[in-house]
Amino acid sequence: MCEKKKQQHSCVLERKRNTLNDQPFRRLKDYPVGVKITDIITETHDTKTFILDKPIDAKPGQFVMVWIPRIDEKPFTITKSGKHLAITVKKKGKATSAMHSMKKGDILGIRGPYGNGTFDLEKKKKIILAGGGYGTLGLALLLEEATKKNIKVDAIIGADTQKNIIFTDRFKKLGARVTITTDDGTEGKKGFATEALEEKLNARKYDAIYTCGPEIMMRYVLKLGMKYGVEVQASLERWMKCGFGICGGCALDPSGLRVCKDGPVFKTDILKDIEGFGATTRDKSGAKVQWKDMN
Amino acid sequence: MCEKKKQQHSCVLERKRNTLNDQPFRRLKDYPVGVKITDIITETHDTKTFILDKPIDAKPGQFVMVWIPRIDEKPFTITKSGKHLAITVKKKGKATSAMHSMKKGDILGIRGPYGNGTFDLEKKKKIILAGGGYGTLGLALLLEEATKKNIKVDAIIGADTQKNIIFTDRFKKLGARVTITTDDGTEGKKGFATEALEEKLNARKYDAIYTCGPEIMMRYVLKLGMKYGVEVQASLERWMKCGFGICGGCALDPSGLRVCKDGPVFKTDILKDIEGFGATTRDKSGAKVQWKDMN
Amino acid sequence: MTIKTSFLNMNLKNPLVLSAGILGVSASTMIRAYNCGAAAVTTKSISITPRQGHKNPTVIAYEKGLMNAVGLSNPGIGAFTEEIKKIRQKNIPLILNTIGKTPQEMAQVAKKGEQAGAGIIELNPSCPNVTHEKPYASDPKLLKELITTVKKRIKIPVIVKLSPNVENIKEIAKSAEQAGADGITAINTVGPGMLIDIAAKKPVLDFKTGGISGPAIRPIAVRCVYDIYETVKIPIIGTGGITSANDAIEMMMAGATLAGIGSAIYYHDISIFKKIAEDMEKWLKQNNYKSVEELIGAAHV
Amino acid sequence: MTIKTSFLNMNLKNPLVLSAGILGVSASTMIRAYNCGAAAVTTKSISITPRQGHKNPTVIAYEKGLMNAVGLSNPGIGAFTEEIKKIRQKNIPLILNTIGKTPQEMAQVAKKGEQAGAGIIELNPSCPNVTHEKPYASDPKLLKELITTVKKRIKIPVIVKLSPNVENIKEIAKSAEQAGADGITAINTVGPGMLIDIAAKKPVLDFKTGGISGPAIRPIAVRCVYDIYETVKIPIIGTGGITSANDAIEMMMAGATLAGIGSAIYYHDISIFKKIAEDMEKWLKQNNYKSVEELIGAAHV
Ligand SMILES: Cc1cc2nc3c(=O)[nH]c(=O)nc-3n(C[C@H](O)[C@H](O)[C@H](O)COP(=O)(O)OP(=O)(O)OC[C@H]3O[C@@H](n4cnc5c(N)ncnc54)[C@H](O)[C@@H]3O)c2cc1C
Ligand SMILES: Cc1cc2nc3c(=O)[nH]c(=O)nc-3n(C[C@H](O)[C@H](O)[C@H](O)COP(=O)(O)OP(=O)(O)OC[C@H]3O[C@@H](n4cnc5c(N)ncnc54)[C@H](O)[C@@H]3O)c2cc1C
Ligand SMILES: Cc1cc2nc3c(=O)[nH]c(=O)nc-3n(C[C@H](O)[C@H](O)[C@H](O)COP(=O)(O)O)c2cc1C
Ligand SMILES: Cc1cc2nc3c(=O)[nH]c(=O)nc-3n(C[C@H](O)[C@H](O)[C@H](O)COP(=O)(O)O)c2cc1C
Ligand code: FES
Ligand code: FES
Repeated sequence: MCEKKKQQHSCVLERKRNTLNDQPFRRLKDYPVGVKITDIITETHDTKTFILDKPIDAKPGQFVMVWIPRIDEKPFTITKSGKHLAITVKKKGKATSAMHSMKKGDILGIRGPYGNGTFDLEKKKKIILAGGGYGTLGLALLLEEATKKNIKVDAIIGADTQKNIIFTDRFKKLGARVTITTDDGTEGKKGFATEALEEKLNARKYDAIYTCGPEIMMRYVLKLGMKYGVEVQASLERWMKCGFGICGGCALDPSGLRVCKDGPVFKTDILKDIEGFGATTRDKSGAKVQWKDMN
Repeated sequence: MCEKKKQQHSCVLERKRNTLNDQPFRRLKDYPVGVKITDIITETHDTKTFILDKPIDAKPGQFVMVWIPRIDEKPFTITKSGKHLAITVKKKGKATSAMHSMKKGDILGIRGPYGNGTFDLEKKKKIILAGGGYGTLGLALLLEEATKKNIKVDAIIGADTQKNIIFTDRFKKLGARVTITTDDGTEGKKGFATEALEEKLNARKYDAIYTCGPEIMMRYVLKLGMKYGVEVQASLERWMKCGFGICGGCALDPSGLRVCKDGPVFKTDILKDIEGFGATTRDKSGAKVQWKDMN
Repeated sequence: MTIKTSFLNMNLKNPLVLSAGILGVSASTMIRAYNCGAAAVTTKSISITPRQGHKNPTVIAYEKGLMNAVGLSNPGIGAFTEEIKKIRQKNIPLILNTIGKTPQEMAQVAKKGEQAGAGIIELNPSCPNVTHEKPYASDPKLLKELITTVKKRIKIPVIVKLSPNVENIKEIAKSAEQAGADGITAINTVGPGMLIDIAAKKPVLDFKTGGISGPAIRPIAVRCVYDIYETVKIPIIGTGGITSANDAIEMMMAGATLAGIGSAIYYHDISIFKKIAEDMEKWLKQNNYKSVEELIGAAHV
Repeated sequence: MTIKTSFLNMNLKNPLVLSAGILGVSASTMIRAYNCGAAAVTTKSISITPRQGHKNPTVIAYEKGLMNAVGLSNPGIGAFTEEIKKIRQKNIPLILNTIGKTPQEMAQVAKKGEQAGAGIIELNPSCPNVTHEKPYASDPKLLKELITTVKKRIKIPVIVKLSPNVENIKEIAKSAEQAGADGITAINTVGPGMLIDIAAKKPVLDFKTGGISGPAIRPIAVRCVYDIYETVKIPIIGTGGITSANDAIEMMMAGATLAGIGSAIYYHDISIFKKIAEDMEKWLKQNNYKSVEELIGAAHV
């Protein structure tokens, strides 16, 4: 009845029934919910980490869809899970440039976490990571989890040149034995990350190789894994619209597996059957294109 | 992937996610779901009990909305809870006549149970029931629960004449001390149920009076309860459309309490303030009318 | 910070109003809604003579919303005058929703309602649950005639409730404004829809089809309000699927001055008004708003 | 008891078909849907030249359904021919959904699709997510012209996908039949709707509005199919909010020959086809049906 004198009777009745949706402010997984940027950290000349006012419980390899109001919505790997979601963004085109000009307190819309195919550490004792370019980001959360599980981790952080090497300190702090490679030799070993990887594989036995980077590099990592009999887990990128498995834009041929929902991480058994792995992808329209024409 | 050779990989993935709604055939509370009549029991010359192929967990006083496809949808008290919902129906007008011509295997649509205001037996040790006419139905589930709780029950079953006396055997089997009254003396005591009630109240101390019957009778029961200082709980009837508290058709003046959702059972504190209790109700259009013009 | 606001001639304790047809058959339930936090209440659609409406089932809930074909049952303005008076005695801001077969009938109901003390008249030319009556709501010309007829007879503001089931709601809203409507309520129920029970093999509602309300239709309501706000200057009551403070704020950002609440009562019962008002106040404070009115149309900037 | 059925020139293992725009961009996902229990698959809407569609967000889920404004992105019939061929190689019944700015464009797409091996052409004159293109779907005359133009060019059956967002779907269905359409698909998405994020104060979808699909719209789909079945003799694919065997049976009882499944994949993933087919079979057996075809239109008796 909600009148004062009868409050007890009526409000007890009503409170009991008021259980369906007690959260006044919607928090949905698949609807972009605007949250504040609480901090921005500059990682390299073209890469920033955004700390967001949103708790998240993510598995290594999972990503979020990030809505930059009025600009676009794009997938980003989760680089920090817990009380504050963090994503790390390389300035590339329109959306990422807009993000780079944002300030603390500005709003980004987040949905996710997405991805059922995540990095799998089960029964692993000694592993090696191979990150290429800003792909190294995609291995950060994995390394954290491996450290928690006392897994021994070797990590190769590769890039074309020194200024694009990222997360070295973070990786070292987490206890990984880090090898740096640059194509031009401006930092660490001169050469490709995959060359350093083969050396390691020759020297030691690993339970698995985890990789994230340009697909052409990951294709080579897969080859090495198969050659040395070590399982490869690779985090893939495709053009994404829905992020939750229905638009079909991110599907792999010929399996029809979707990077957003069945991936983004796949293991050797799936990777080896991907048609055009390292060579082709699909653009926004769904047309098959060469990777080199995308960038 | 759902192909045979890859089934393991794909179907494990998919089964995990397939949790949202595993029940293939909708079972909703507030949507009439067609169920079969599994049995029909003739109770009196004009009253039948329908046993339905639907489990229900009901509190005494609760009712269901029963859809008679293509005819109408009407509220009926639950007279049996558990594996098989039962309702007991007096032939009155169009809907109940249609029901009386139905056979085993025919379909009725059920939604509910409804009613948050139900008969309350808390802390009661010795109680008395007063049923008038087919209103006695409304006390059957209450009596079952009282018996389970070892509460001592006296019951008055009243009607105008012998053939309208109902549930005597059921009440006796459940261990109630039954007094029968008929207005014309064709069975039991001659006179009104309320006269027998006053005799009982004079003779003994009860923790509460539970009543269901014509509203004019319940109004008299309320008076007696107040006179003898015994709490009254009465099950009310109003014209019902939604049954779940939004159409407003069943509201009481001046509190705005709804018989369907806040009731159908109310106690002395509410009953005593109902405007026109025993005299007026509202018809299908929502207009206030005299009870005597409804039947 | 204040969540007090105003709508036409009404000063309101908050921007929440009980929508038509939910609980609005008698004074008692509308007074209860007010006591439970509604700032204003709308009556059930009232006609010149009593209407019995359709047979049951008239209201059901499916997984995502409600569906109803009540058929505009109401006691008629004669008997209803008593209910209006009771509400006015308590000084509760009252919107009288009216229906009728002709503009003249609706004007008559409006006139009687004004005399009994209604604050605003809401014309309902948009109920999908009756047949053989002129569909004013999708014909700008008929709608204009209706509005001018009613406006001529009464002094209190007249608002028009629009149906989302039209091809161009902007056009309809524009002609309502041009005809002199003082405000717009959007939206009435969506569809209609139909549900069939597979055991009985029959449509469930007696009228077979019914209008959809509740959370399912919120995006449609938000879109309509957004479109109407872009088109007209008169204030809007946004209604359709609001069940939380978030939803009410969203509707206001789309352009609504008030947020109408109906089906939410099914989901959270009558105290939902209080809850939403409190949550809105909290959110507005947290986000440094000075007045709830700053929300109106904020998504258009 | 059999759940095998047929639709126009197709013999099908069950009455379930993948709806347009869900997974249908490449052969691989359509083959997967078939392997997961779909009896036939519909492609994404294909145009004569590639379309990039709108920017993201293009698809989101709200509490009760999905909302999308993908903007008909597709690689164009040229590139898509390869995908059609791959599907035909596996003998999977294929419905090619087509869009175009003019009837001639759509006829061209249909012709190329027929040559590549599509079994049926589904015309999509009803997508709400693009502007500045003629709304064939709500204009019976334009619709007729479209159908006759396409019919003249190809031999395989042509079906038309209808929008629920029209004032009289019966009229539209009737003119489609009169123009020679071999079947009807109903419904495309509802609304459109809009959702606003209150922190960003902006409509969430890049196109601002989007079509609603999923459980929220099922009653509208059922009503449309029921109405269309009453009006025409050509077979119907009923699609809209089906997520269970109950829903599929309900849609068939309303008048559908096949049940289209789209958004359910969001709720239950691709194996939902198998699950629904199995559950339907169980239910039909329990209720002594001999063939799934007995369900078609059963609620009209
Ligand atoms: C699962 C996943 C996780 C990702 N995680 C991160 C991350 O943690 N940090 C990060 O900086 N980036 C990440 N990306 C990539 C990120 O989404 C793109 O950098 C971003 O979309 C570029 O947006 P833009 O508007 O700035 O560029 P645009 O202007 O859209 O494009 C710039 C160029 O990049 C190409 N491009 C854009 N998106 C993609 C794509 N999805 N696949 C292939 N080519 C593309 C375009 O074709 C164009 O040539 C991830 C992508 C995926 C699929
Ligand atoms: C909470 C509740 C529980 C009920 N439980 C039972 C029960 O267990 N067994 C049982 O037999 N009946 C019960 N009823 C009454 C039952 O719903 C009516 O008998 C039934 O509606 C009559 O339907 P009809 O179509 O046969 O009659 P109608 O043709 O609709 O009407 C016959 C006459 O009864 C009057 N009437 C119908 N419904 C009502 C009503 N709700 N209130 C007042 N007058 C009415 C009509 O005005 C008319 O004069 C209950 C009613 C309520 C509200
Ligand atoms: C049971 C029910 C009855 C309704 N009756 C009326 C009515 O009589 N007149 C009217 O204008 N709208 C009526 N409506 C529509 C509501 O006022 C409102 O416009 C619609 O339900 C959308 O709001 P909601 O989602 O908050 O319920 C009714 C709605 C419901 C659910
Ligand atoms: C993400 C998405 C994309 C769609 N794309 C198309 C399309 O390209 N062409 C089309 O005719 N329908 C398209 N539709 C509509 C569906 O085919 C279907 O008609 C609608 O979603 C209703 O069915 P559902 O509730 O089962 O999804 C799309 C629907 C969704 C959800
Ligand atoms: S992004 Fe839509 S299916 Fe993966
Ligand atoms: S029957 Fe609708 S409120 Fe009680």
